Amino acid sequence: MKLTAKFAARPALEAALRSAGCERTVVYSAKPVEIASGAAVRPGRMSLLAVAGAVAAGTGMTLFMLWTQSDYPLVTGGMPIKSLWPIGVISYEAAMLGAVFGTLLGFLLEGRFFRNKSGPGEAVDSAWLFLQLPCPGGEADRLIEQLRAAGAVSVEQEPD
Amino acid sequence: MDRRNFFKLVGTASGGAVAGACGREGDAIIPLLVPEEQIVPGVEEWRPSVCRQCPAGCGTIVRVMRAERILEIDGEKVRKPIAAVKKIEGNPLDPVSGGRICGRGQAAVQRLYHPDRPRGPKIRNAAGVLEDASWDAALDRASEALRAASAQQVLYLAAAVSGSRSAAVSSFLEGCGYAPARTAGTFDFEVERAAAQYAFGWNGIPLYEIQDADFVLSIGADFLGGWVSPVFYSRRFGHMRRGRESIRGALFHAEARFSQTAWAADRWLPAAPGGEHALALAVGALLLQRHGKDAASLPPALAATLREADIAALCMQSGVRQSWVEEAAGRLASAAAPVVIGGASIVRRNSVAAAAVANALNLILGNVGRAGGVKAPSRPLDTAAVDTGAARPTAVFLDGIADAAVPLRVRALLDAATVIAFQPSAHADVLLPDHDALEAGRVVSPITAPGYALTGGPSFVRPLYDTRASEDVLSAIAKRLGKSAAVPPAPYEEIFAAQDGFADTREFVSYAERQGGWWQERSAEISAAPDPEGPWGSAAAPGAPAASAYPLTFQAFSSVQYGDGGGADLPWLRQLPDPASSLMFDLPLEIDPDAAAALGVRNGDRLKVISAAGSVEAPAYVNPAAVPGVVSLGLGGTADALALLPPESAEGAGAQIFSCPARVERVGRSDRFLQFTRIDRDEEPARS
Amino acid sequence: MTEKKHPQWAMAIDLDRCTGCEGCVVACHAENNVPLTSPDEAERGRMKHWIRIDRYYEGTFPDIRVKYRPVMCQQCDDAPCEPVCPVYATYQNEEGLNVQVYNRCVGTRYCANNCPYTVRYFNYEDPFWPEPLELQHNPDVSIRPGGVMEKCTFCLQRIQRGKLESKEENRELADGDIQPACVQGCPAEAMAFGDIADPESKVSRWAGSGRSTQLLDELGTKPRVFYLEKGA
Amino acid sequence: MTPAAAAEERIRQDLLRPLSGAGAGYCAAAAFCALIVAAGAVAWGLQIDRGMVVTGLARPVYWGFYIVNFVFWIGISHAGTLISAILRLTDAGWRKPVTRAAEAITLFALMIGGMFPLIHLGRVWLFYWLLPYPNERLLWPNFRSPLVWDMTAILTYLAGSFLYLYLPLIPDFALLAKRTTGLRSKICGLLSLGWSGADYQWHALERANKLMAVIILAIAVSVHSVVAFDFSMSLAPMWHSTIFAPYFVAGAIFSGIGALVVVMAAIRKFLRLENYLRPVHFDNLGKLLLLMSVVWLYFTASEHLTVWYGNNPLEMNVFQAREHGGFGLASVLMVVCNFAIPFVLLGIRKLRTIPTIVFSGFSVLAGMWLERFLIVLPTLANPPLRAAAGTYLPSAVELVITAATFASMALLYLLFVKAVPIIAVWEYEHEADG
Repeated sequence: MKLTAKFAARPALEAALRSAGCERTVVYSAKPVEIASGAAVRPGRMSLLAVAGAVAAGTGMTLFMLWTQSDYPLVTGGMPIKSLWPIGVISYEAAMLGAVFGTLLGFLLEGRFFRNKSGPGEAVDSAWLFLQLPCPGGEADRLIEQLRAAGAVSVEQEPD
Repeated sequence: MDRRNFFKLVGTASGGAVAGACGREGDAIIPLLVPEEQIVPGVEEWRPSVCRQCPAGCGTIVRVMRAERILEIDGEKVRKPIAAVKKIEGNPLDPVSGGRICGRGQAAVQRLYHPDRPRGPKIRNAAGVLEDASWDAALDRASEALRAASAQQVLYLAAAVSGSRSAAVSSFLEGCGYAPARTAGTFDFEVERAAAQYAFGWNGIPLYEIQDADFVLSIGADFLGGWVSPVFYSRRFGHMRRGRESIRGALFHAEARFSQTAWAADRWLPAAPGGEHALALAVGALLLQRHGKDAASLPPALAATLREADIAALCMQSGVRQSWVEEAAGRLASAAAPVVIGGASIVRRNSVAAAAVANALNLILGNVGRAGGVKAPSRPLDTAAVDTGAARPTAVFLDGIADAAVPLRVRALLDAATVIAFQPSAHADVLLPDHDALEAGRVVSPITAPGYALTGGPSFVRPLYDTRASEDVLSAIAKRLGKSAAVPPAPYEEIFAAQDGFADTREFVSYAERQGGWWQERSAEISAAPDPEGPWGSAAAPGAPAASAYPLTFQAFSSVQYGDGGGADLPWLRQLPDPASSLMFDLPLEIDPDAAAALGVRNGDRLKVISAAGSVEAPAYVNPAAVPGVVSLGLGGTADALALLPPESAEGAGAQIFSCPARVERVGRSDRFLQFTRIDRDEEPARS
Repeated sequence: MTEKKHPQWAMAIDLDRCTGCEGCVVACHAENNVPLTSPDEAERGRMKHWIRIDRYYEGTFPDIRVKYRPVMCQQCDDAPCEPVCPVYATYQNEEGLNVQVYNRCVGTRYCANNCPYTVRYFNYEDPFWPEPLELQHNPDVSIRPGGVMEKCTFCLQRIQRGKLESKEENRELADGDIQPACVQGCPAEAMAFGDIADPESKVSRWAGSGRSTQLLDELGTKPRVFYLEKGA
Repeated sequence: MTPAAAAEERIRQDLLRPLSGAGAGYCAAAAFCALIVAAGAVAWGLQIDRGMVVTGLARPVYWGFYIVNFVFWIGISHAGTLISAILRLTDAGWRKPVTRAAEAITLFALMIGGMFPLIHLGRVWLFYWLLPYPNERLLWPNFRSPLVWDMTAILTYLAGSFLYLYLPLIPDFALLAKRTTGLRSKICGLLSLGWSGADYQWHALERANKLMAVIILAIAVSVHSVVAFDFSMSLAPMWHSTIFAPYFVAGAIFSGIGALVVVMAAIRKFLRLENYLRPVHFDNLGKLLLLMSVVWLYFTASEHLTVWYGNNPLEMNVFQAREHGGFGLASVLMVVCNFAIPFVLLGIRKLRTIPTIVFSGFSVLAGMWLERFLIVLPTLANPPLRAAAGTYLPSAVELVITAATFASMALLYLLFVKAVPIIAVWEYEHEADG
């Protein structure tokens, strides 16, 4: 079971969060909502992924270029066969591309896309704020009461 | 000894002069009997030949390989394998070219494969257009014209080339009772020959041994560009400059144009047009008066002239700074092996006198017959210019003379007669196309061969088109005229008599064919016998300044690219930048910066040059090195340089003069002025 | 096992012998199937001369001189044109030649921009020879299609032929066996070609002369063409 | 409905209004642009068929209008990066209505600019030889070539800026999916990746945007540096210069802002978004433009001073050609357009109005195009050996293709404003909220 409460404004939502506790609640809204505490603060690994992507792509490209140069050893302009300076630019660009894809991956993971877990459909196109929280079987009534007390316009109950 | 080893042996013996490419001769020469279909692709054959782009007659070797010609037969495209000429190089065994070749010689192959080459005989129709005809019709037409003419009314105009072909021509002319062949009065070096006759008593063009000289003064002879034999003298020049240990020969060149020789010279003495005579006299006077040289070998008249000469006045008259003339004379006097070259690349009224005095300076220097001096001509040259005053021909043979090199007075003769031409010409009424020089087997004697004879091997590529050897054509004409005596000798072998060491003529000829010629140094030393009656007087004082109608001097010259103008249609030469102006596809009128400024002329403006004889339009090039007051135009450009020259000969020779008074008008801008480089000077820009 | 030493090709041009006659220019056209250029194209500046004569007037009349110099690909050891090519269409071979691989060229023209000598020429369109001029084509040299850069090769095809022939005949290449077309034709014998690694070769001797200079050597391209300056 | 909700609804309707329907003027403009683009395509086809002979390129000017346009458009592409990334990182609130317009410029300008190296190739059908794809003969591209750097940098930038544009579009796609019907709704739904407006998605988006801002900045600086390297890696006089990379980056940002003000003014006028793109936005961009104008002058002056003082003959040839030769007029115009006009119009507060800012934007665009022209051409036309000097005049084909790039920018933009809201709805609301 889970509950979905609809709020008109942020203060009411925040009050509801305070009373209901923040664990495993999700706020849905049509624009980013800055909530004083709680739901928003989630640890993220996106930057780590970006860095990892950069390192992997940068190193991989560098090694690849060095390999092609020794595999196809042609002298140009009197430069050494394995010349790091002129391939540095591409290593850099490859690292940046890795970071871009790392970020994209992080975004897709953290945003839990493609997981068929849609919230209240209304949320993306309305001024209302929605709070969804899990509801263990017996506590539904108490929670609904709390939410209404906090200022929810309506609370709906639905199965998982 | 097979051919390759022969080449190698001779090459080593002659001091490494052999080029690498010619050492690669295969033993098998493609016999003409081998059908062209059986030539192996990718295998090269080098066949000896002679360059016919100018009278110099450089010995060449020609690279022949298989190629495919696409022919349309009955509307179907057929690929036919043929033996094609790929490249022409100098023949290392040849004493003229020594394995070297100039740009015009290289381009000779484009004459063979020129898209506009006539592919068969042509006859001018009633509408005045040359149209294709059969050989029979063309020969009939030529014979008719000859039959209609009396023997005195037939003129044979030929370039100054000798060899088997001209022998055939002579025998034809003789057999038919016609007068001997004549030149058009251009590029047959009559001035030089007359001067050599006066100065040395020699018939022919003297040989200047500049390769062993340490100071060369050239007066009027652009010997590196458009003179007797550019490759021959370029080789000698190279050796003179840097071919010897510790001796670097120096060159001073006097001419009224900044020619190729002036480029290469250590000092150019920019003589006024016609000032070469005064210059030569001034140098002679300096040698006698200041350097105490002995005048004993000089003709007395000349010695007297030189002793009495007023040096300053002569220098003034020559147009050259006196200090430079003195420097030239001083260096001549002090050099161990000095030589003076006298010639007239640009023939002027007093050119014979100028060249004669210049040549005579060698007598003062005592270098006749010596290393680094002047040697007697290897062979006599006895062509003569047509006497346009007397001749009234109704039928003219035109043979080997470029249209651009036909002077006005000869054009008048051509216009009035039926012209039978062997090469394409605007004047032709009947065109009986000869084989290309590369297709015909002939013997050619080069104009300056230093005592050698040279043969061209038998033809090694089949005629591309419906052309006929002109020997055969003359013979056919003779038959039609019923003059069987005039049938020329068929095989060129007959020119040779068997030489010592050979079983018979055949063996000798095959030997000569293998190496591209047969050369024998003429050992007989001919001593100089100057003519006391020569033009040894002082230079005529310049007349009053020319009438103001023609304040400038116009001169025509033979350019490095187009030569006498005959090379002007070859693509490689057309796109070659002119050395002076960097102009491609045409030749400009060179004008000096002051005259240009006075007329408000920039590069590429169209100028009209007007002389008493006519006028032409040409694009202008403001040449920083043009002699003030002198405008020059090369032969073979779109502007017809000779159309400006009045029908006058140099004094003492039949040669057409190449210089006359003129004036210039600006008529607008040229549509295009295609310079390869538009930059004349390499100057560091100033900060501003 | 000793490694076979490759000859190091180089050229020397004695400007004191050179007369600026442009024989080399025509020789190069004849040898290398250099495309013809129409006047229309030439007007746009598309004339191709793998070797050209740069000429500058110096001074004023009457004390005027002209400085001229045949300029072709200098076959630089540290060639600026090579590293900028994205597809290795130009590189340095073991004989010191700056090789242009026509088939590989995609036509960025970067090499030509980066050549301080401006000796690279671009094919703006497929070349054309009016019939039957194409019969003269040298079968040893490929015809470059449009969109491809070309330049002087030191007559690579002659080097190849020379090497093959010496191998066939089981002999060492001798100095002077191989000559590019320009060198062979030069009427004033102003050009020398050979192995610069061989101190006895003509080109080595010429390059070692006190008059020897290199064009724009301050750029550090290490050209393989040596110019022997004029001088008394 | 609360008053606040009603206000939000009005904003949404305002911002989404341009997406539906197309007036006669719009259709005419789109058709006109499409026509020019088609002419450009025909011209390119002709060039592929006949060869580079249809261009005005000639020795020694082997690079002409195509490379000028290439550098110019890559420079324009820096609009998005600067406005969006720098302002996002510094959290400048006023950026919000302009970020998407700017990012779209980036993407489109890159697509257009990226075409030019291809258009410019002699044998474009072999362009893939620049890619390191595995092949039978194990031929690899030469990674030392700045052109391969270019390709990598541009592809990276293209990927990055596409993502950077796309990420903030996701919530708007979700919104659009709701508000539209039929196929359009389906497509928008797909493109929204199942966006639900959950707080973790908002946070992922926020984080990704911040990260991308950092990355895209790093890429953008490198991209225009690499474009500069195309020139500065060469030995050519006045190209071989260490100042080129930062000079190009600064110039790129400069021209990018110029492009942005012009595009914004057009959007504002034609989409009637006067309430959203307010004078303050233009004023701020105008100040930025002024700042960059001064930065540009600083770079230009230090480049020229160095060359002039050094007095290297090879460089002086080019310098003189730029200042006094055939390029002199272009040089003067360049300084007028890039400095004199913006400095006066934007530096004097009273003169800094929307029309003058937009005029300055146009002027900077023209000036920066001239700057690229003056970098590419005089150097090529004056090679070290003076005898090889030449000239260049663009051909009709080059002019048509150049015109087509401007038309394609307009066309892409016309299509873009019909496809998505040009002002990020959620970001704008966020701002209105805060």
